[in-house]
Amino acid sequence: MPVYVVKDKCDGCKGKEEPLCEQICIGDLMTLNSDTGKAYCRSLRDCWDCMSCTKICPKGAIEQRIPYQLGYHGAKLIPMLGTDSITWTCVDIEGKVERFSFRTRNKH
Amino acid sequence: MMKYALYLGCATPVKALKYEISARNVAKRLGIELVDLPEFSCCGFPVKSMDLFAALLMAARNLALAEERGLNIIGLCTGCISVLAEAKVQLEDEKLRDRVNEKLKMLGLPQYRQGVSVKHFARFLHEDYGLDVLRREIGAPLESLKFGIHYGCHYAKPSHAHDCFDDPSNPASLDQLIQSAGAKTIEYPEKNQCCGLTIRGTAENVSMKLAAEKLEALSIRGADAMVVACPSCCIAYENNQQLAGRKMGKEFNLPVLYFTQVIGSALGLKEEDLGFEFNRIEFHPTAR
Amino acid sequence: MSDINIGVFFCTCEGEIEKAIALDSLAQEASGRPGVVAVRKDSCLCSEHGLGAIREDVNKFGLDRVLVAACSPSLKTKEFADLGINKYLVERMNFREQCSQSHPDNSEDATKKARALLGMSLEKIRHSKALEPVMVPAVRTALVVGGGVAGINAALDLAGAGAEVFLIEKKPFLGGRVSELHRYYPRLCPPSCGLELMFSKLESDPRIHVLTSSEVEGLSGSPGNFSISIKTSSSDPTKPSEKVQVRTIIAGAVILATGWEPFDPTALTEYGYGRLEHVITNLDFEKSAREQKQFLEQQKKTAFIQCVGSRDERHLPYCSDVCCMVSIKQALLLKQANPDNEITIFYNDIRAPGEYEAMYRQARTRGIQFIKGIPSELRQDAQGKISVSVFDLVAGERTEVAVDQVVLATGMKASGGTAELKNTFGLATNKYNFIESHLQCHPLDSQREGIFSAGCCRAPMDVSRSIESAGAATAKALRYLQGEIAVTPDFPVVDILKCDRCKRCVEECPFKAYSFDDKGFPQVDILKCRACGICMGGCPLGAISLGELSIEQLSGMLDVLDTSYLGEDEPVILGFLCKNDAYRAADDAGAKGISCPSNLISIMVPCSGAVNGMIISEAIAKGVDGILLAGCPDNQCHCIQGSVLAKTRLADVSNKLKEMYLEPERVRFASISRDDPEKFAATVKEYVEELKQLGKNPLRIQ
Amino acid sequence: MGHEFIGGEKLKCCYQCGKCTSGCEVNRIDPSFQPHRLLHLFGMGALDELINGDAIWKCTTCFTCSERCPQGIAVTDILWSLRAMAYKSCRASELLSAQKSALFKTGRLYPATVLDHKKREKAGLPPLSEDSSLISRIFDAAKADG
Repeated sequence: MPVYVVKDKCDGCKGKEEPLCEQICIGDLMTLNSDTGKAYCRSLRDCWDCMSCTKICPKGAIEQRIPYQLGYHGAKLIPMLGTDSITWTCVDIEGKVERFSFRTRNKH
Repeated sequence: MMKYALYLGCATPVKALKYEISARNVAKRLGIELVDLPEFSCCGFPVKSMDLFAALLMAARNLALAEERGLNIIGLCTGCISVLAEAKVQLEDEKLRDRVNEKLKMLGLPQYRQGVSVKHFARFLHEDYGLDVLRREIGAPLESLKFGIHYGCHYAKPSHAHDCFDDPSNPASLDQLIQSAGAKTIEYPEKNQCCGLTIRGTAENVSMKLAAEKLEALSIRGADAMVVACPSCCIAYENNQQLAGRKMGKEFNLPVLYFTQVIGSALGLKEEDLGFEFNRIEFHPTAR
Repeated sequence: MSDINIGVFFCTCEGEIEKAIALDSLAQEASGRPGVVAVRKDSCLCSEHGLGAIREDVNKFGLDRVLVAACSPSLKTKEFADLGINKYLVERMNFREQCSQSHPDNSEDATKKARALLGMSLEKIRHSKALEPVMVPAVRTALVVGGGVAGINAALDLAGAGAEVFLIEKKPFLGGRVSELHRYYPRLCPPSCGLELMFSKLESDPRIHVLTSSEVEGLSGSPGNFSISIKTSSSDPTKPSEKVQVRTIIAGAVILATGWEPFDPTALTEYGYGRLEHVITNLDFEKSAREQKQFLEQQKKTAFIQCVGSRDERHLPYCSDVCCMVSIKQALLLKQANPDNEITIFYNDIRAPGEYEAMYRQARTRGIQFIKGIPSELRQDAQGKISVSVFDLVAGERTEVAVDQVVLATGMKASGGTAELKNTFGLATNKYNFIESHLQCHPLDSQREGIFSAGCCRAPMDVSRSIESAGAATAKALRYLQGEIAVTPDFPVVDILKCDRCKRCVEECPFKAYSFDDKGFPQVDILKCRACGICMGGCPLGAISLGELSIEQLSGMLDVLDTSYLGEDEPVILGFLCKNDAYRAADDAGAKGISCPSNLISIMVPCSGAVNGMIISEAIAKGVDGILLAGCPDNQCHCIQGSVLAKTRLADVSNKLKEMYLEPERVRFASISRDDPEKFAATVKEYVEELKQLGKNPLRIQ
Repeated sequence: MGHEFIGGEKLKCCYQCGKCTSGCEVNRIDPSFQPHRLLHLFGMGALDELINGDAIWKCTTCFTCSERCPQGIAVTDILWSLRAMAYKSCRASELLSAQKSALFKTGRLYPATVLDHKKREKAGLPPLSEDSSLISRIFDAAKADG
């Protein structure tokens, strides 16, 4: 269950070419629709759910649908990126919320 | 063949038979099919003084009915056309349109989807039919005649409702239409003045004076007749002519014609097909 | 880290600070912190004595960093910049306005907040870098576009100040609209006199190069070294288009003086311009007066109609500034030429500021009739007389005047030349198509550094004000014409190792200071930059830092912030306050003794748009209960769109919080005017209460 | 008051230049009718004075003022709003009352008499339809919520 771009939030990184999600995607799946100026995943079944794009998106416009092996419908995994930390919010199918903050390696 | 919905309104079919007859025959002669929609009601003009929204609803109803038949509207009364055209502009607002459509649904009527145009017959002849084409059809140009044109306030105003097709302060399209029938038209400063009919019941003196001033201006300038494009204006100048004259201590004898009668004559139509017998002040274009 | 020697200096401000903050205990704590080698308390640090003591310690202990705990950093900037150490290595802590003065009733809390500030500042200063002004070479040549009265004066002033000047004019001759005038006010002298004087000065000055029949084709480069290509057509009318010469000029600064165009009143058909005889515009009047002597002398009745097209939302929604005085001038000229001339001016409001009032008064005493009321229509009789019928608002009745001619007082609109240059130079215009940056604070600047506007391309104005604005624009431009430009080193620096070339900075920069280098990385033109930090706020990777305030510093401050500094149950708010408005309002709150909860710790930012979303997220992740971003009201932002962008970024974080099942209210934007400390204090109070209702940030526990 | 203010949004922008009154044909003949004054009174909230007075019934709705107002104020529409308010507080002019009864009876402003029908038939014109309940249905729909 791959990524989903919320069109209202995505602003195509304003650069009109190669948005951040496109640059970071290890599978070269994310790209920009030049007509709408919004990003999309060009091959959903090839997505590995690595969530790199979800993490990097400055507009919070990319959501991850968690694959069923990890959590059924309703489960969510939401990252929030700081300059040297990341905070994960995990919601399980019963709605239980847990949050974890980590230091990341990209400290200045 | 061009096909349009004919919007008669309230006044024309009762008070202005000569207008209706001449307009129908001119249209027929020029190959324009005018379709009657019996469901058409009052445009909403008088209702504006009671409830603006109800008035808008009435206008929208008429627009929607024509739109359902896939016909654009041609009208004879400048007041009606102005009200319908203004409603069209107001209904460009999506919220208002939704609200109006909801009411139309309640009334069991078709929805209005902004797919209909509204034009006065004179504007149609000027803009769509075309003066050049019209000129080619003229068989009996009225070269010896000189007319004073009265446009009527709602003919080109409010200008935004009429797509600014003519200058609201100095309109010219009717002059050009009459000129293409071979006749001359008179330029006069009072050209834009209102006939005053709408306030005859509330400010009679003003109303009469407005009418009298224009009749006088044209009489002085030697007009053979006044040409109008709206049944209300015609009532003000023709039916009330003697009354207006008496009130102001003047005597007028100025024939009042509809532009369709003039065009019809120039096209070579017979006087009886143009309702000349209904003219209160006798006038025979071909006799002069 | 201990390779840095830090000195911490506390000022009691003659007891003002110490009455609320336990400085001695803070001093003791400070001396135990890593790297701190000198701690000193003084009753007045900004005095010669206090400053001397700091300088002495800098030498004695070999200090690399100086931390000053005293009044607001927006005060005494000059004093604390000169401590024998690079001024960027000196950090100020706002102990007075935003601690002791704003929390006077609860000295315990004031001390607690001061302690938190001390920790953050110690961390911030570790990451400070010594910076020196950057010197950029600049040519001593200026370009003036437009050979009207504003352009000519700008050229003369620039040359007078020692610059080489290229003055280019589209038409084959100089003089602009003023050369079309008969007389100008208030002295009623012929413009030819003034213009000829200017022309001879232009000719005699070897530093001025006049290029007529010339147009700007393109502009590249930066202030100090703009490269401008100019196309000159043959000025010989017998050989048109035979020679088209294109040349490139290197100029340090550009002054635009592209002038105005008269409003065409044919759009107001009711006045019959072009249709009725003897209905003329005020510019037609000038032409006739210039060309025919009898035009003024011949006895006739004249009516002036004011505000034709101006103050009219369908045409020119603004007041055209000059038309009232132009009509009064023309009326006076008619009276002067023939005292029997009868004149009526129909007006809305007569606008005659300053000295011009005397002319208005003179017009009234000379018997010129002023009728308040605007005619709706003009009618002409067979004899050519024009009847003007108007409702006289003062008399409360209708007046009818039959006149021989009507002068329509038409206004000024932005010229076509301005519109062309707007595209060529990438300039911004206001909603009326005049060139503008920030009308009130930077009226002469365009939105591009090094390009200034003078005269009517900026707004409608009369001759004297055009000349005035030319002088002002010259003074502005001179900064770029000194052979060298000193650039304050607070401009942003892009960390290429982090940058992903997403181009957001290029798009969002309000001053178009960014371009790409050959590898596609953004590079800032430090001469075009105004150091607002909007790029730093927008960079999704946190790769951009300002000289004065880096992402590293902000992140470091968050790392050491003790979110329980007021105890477990008190919420903590981190405030990012715009240095122009909100930060100063916060200072004022303290200075005026308006008490403000100590729950807010403020960080001064150059613009609310400089705050990065990642920093906000990080603050929330580290347990801060609420974020307050305070900037100017939208239309007052000096950085044009800073507060607007700040709001969108905040909305993104707020959306994210919602997704995370956190309260979106934990981030908030407030528009705080410079002069509204009450609102600032009230906003903080209200926010503290709201956060108490929300409860602790769940991330704070971890 | 909602939709009664169609076109009147800009009322407050009026800066009393008097162009509406200067160009008003009615004012020329009857000086007591002054559109700029009506706008001023409306802006000041003097609704009672306006609704109870005769002035609002003297406008011919010729649109000249609306057409030329420098602030783009739809003066005619404002007049209509005022009339509608007067109508709702039972202060309608006699003319309007007469028009109303004709409309509600036949759906037409000028009801056709037997003679009119005959004349039309003689002239070969199509018959006229009448709908006695149409206008009241429309008014009910306009009033209905939703």
